[in-house]
Amino acid sequence: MTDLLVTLLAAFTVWTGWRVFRVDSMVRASFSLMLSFIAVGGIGVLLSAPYIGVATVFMMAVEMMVMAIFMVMFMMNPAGLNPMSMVHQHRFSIGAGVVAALGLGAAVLLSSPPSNPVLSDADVVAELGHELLGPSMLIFETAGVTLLATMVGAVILSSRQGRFGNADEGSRPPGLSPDGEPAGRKPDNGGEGHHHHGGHG
Amino acid sequence: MGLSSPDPASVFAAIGPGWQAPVERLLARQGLRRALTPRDAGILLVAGDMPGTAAEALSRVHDQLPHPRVTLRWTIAEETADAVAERIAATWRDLRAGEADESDHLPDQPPNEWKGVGPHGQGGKGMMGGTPYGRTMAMTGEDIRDGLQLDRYTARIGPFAPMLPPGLVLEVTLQGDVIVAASVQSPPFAQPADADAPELCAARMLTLLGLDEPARRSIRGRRPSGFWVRGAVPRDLGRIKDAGNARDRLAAFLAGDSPAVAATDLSELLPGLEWSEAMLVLASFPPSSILRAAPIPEAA
Amino acid sequence: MTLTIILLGAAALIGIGLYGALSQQSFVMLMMGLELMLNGALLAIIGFWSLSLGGMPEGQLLAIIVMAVMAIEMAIGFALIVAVYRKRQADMTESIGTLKQ
Amino acid sequence: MQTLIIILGWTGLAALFVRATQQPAGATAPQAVPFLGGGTPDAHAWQRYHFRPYTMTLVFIAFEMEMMFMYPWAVVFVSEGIKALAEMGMFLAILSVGILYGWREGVFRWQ
Amino acid sequence: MIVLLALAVLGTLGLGAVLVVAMDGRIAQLAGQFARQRIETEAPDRLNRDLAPVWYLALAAAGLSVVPFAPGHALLDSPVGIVIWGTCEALTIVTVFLHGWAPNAPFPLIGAYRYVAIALPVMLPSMFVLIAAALPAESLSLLAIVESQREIWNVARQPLGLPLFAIVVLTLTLRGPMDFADAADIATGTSADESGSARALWEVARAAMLVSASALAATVFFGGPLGPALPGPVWLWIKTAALVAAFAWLGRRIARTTPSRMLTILWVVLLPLSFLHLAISGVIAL
Repeated sequence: MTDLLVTLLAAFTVWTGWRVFRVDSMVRASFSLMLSFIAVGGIGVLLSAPYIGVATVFMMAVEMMVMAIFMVMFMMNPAGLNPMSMVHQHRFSIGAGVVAALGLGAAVLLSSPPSNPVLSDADVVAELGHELLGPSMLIFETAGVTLLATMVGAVILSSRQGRFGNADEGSRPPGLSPDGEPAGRKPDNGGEGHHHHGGHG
Repeated sequence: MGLSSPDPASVFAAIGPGWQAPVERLLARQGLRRALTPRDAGILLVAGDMPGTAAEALSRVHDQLPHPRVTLRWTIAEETADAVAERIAATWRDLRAGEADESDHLPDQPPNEWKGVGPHGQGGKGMMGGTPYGRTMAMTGEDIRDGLQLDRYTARIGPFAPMLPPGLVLEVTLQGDVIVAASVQSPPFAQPADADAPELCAARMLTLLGLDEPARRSIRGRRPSGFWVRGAVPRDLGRIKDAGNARDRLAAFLAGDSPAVAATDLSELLPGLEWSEAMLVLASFPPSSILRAAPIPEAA
Repeated sequence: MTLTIILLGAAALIGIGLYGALSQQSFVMLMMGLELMLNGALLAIIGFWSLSLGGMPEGQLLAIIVMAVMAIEMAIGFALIVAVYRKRQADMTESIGTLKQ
Repeated sequence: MQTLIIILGWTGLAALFVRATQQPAGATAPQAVPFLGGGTPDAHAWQRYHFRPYTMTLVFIAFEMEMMFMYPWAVVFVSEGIKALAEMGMFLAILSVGILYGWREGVFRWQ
Repeated sequence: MIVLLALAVLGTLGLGAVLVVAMDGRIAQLAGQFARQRIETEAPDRLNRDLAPVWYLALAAAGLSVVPFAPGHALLDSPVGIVIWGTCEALTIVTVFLHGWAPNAPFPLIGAYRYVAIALPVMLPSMFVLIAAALPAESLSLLAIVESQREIWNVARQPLGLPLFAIVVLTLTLRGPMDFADAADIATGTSADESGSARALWEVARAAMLVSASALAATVFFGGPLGPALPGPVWLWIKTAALVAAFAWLGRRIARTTPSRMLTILWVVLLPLSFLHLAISGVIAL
């Protein structure tokens, strides 16, 4: 029974993963990828990894939501109203993909990993918690620093207003009244940037 | 409240010149519900004599109501609100019994010819070309707030948009939900001073703030209740010389004053604002000052 | 048996992801390919952890790390796309080469 | 396994309920025009949508990873005691620096 | 037992949704809408349009399934109950987005994106509140969270939790101050171009989600099925109904600010508050 469900979910995750590159609509592509992750999470739940399985779905739902936003933002024809194909080196890519899949598949079939299933009564969440606070404490705190670096990097790269004012002068929006202050984002930001919530002069 | 509450008649109002105040007061009554979109309505209430320029828009809104649907006209000033409410209730009963319906006013034609073109019959060419499914695709352009040149979506909104003053047709260009360009295609319909009544002005802002019940109370002349009402309006929104900002004006409306606001050009006022902010700013002006603000088109 | 099925699924996901990452001209679609490969890795880790490693806590930690890598890859990748688009008005992989000047 | 079957079951039931209550959708061309208060659009609404708080979403997905560590931490919090409090406090303090930086750069509002 | 619990979830969801709609005074209105024409917009995404309400209802049911109806008895007796609930929250955002994306119309699209901008950061206070509730229970299971409240309810032990979670509930159910998806300035937003049975169905799904979220709040803050004399499910129903009424009342009374300002408030005020909440709860739990 478990085997059957695992097989179905594995087939589903591969199929939805394939759909990602076959559908025209970017929203459908993103959420197809999300379904692929959900199926992986489902396999995790089946294989007595409740926390990792459910958390995969949780994290990936959020990340694919963000993915969809950016896909729609930057792709031409985001809804796939016209059918489209934006690929290069197509044959080579197909070949590489097939070779990788077949090679890994052959390795899987030829090797015989030891069978040592997780005990069904183990409290895996608590074990993970003790691991995080004990032996792997350094990994945990390093992850914090890495995430901090990611946040700062993402802000620097994507935000246009830098530390010393906007990167773009000269496109100031018109004033709210003929001689009023400019509407929209103000160039004088910095520490009190949050005070202009809507950003209106 | 409760299981026994009856089905209020769902009315989408197309308000003509001079009828804003009577219609707003009418639809705040018990047993009537003002739909914010024709998709939610069964009755189209056409109040007043519509100028010829609005006829096509009226037909369009009419056709957007789902079946079954009925148009009611309220054009005679002598007909009291009570009488109209009766008429609406009777029509609503017929509608629910399935005894009334109207067919489309506009011909059943797509906005552009497109059928059968393209490899999938979608009607478009290449990546962005042609008119897939009867419309073109938006193209990129300058942005006035953060410089990412993403798509500009242009549409004419009004004259019967519930969040705009009746009669106002705005051609807006949006990038995301920020207005990057706006021009007045036709000014709002002239309304008598009654439409500037503070309780009506307050109700319009309260509706935008998501306070439907307090808005109805306000129209009925009672004190609207709600938490964080003034505070919800951003402090620096819609500041006008000598007339404070939108929050001050809401406070004045709630206190029963109707502040005089100098005329402001909408095509300069709106760009750069996010859509909900723009609507709050517009609602914070009494209708008469928006009419003065909109340029009068050259005599036809 | 179960482990074999899971690992075959993971291999297929990695293959599809590699195809996507190599073939897509658009940056965002390329990132989809990367995510799909990481998805395959995640699936393999879950399978190994549960069926072959006897539930070592380090296995779960590794799965979390893979997810963190995905999040970081997405955040930095999209930030980069925004930066490139701001300069070039394009999100093609080719345009990043011209950004270096 | 039970978890999975129950959730799939709810999804199936919801689909049946929706199928049973929904009428077939359809419209004539003038009915199908998106509602714009009587106005008309130039183009399809689907577009390269300029989502304004895009930087916020990037900060969000990085920050949200901390949840992955916090759930197992919560389970062992009482048994590990003050050490758990200190370690998570440090972790959150590190991440808060990122939030403060983003706030200072004004990413938590419409760009 | 499982069948009984499944029926309890189904019954609670169904009757609860009817109760929510009745409290809004809209039973007859929605019943009438189910018979009206369902308009299809130009070139919609039909698949996602039809799936969005299915997901919404299924998420409400899945969320309610982790709630224990009697001490020790929940349909989804998972060791990670609150993570499952968090997943339901995350997928709800996707669902509402798809609902606004599918019609290919401007106002629904604006509503959908606005909702995503607000609902993503709302997940943070939600997770902090639920994790804080898990601290004294030493488990992510809602059964354990109920057991940990035998002495004192979390609403007293973690006073900031309920107000923070109220914001989450209002966001998930698109109500009042957090209803950025269906606001008046975009002509009811994601629903603006939906009519007839589709419109009514979305309302029903919202009502079901309110029941589910209120039941979870009752479990996490008010001890769920714990109470004297009456059997467990009855206590849960009483507490859920009271919370449904409270959330609906709050939703009608609090004004909604602009999305940009709400975004700032979420990150700058509510996120530090949830840090504070977690710290207080942690110190108390030690």
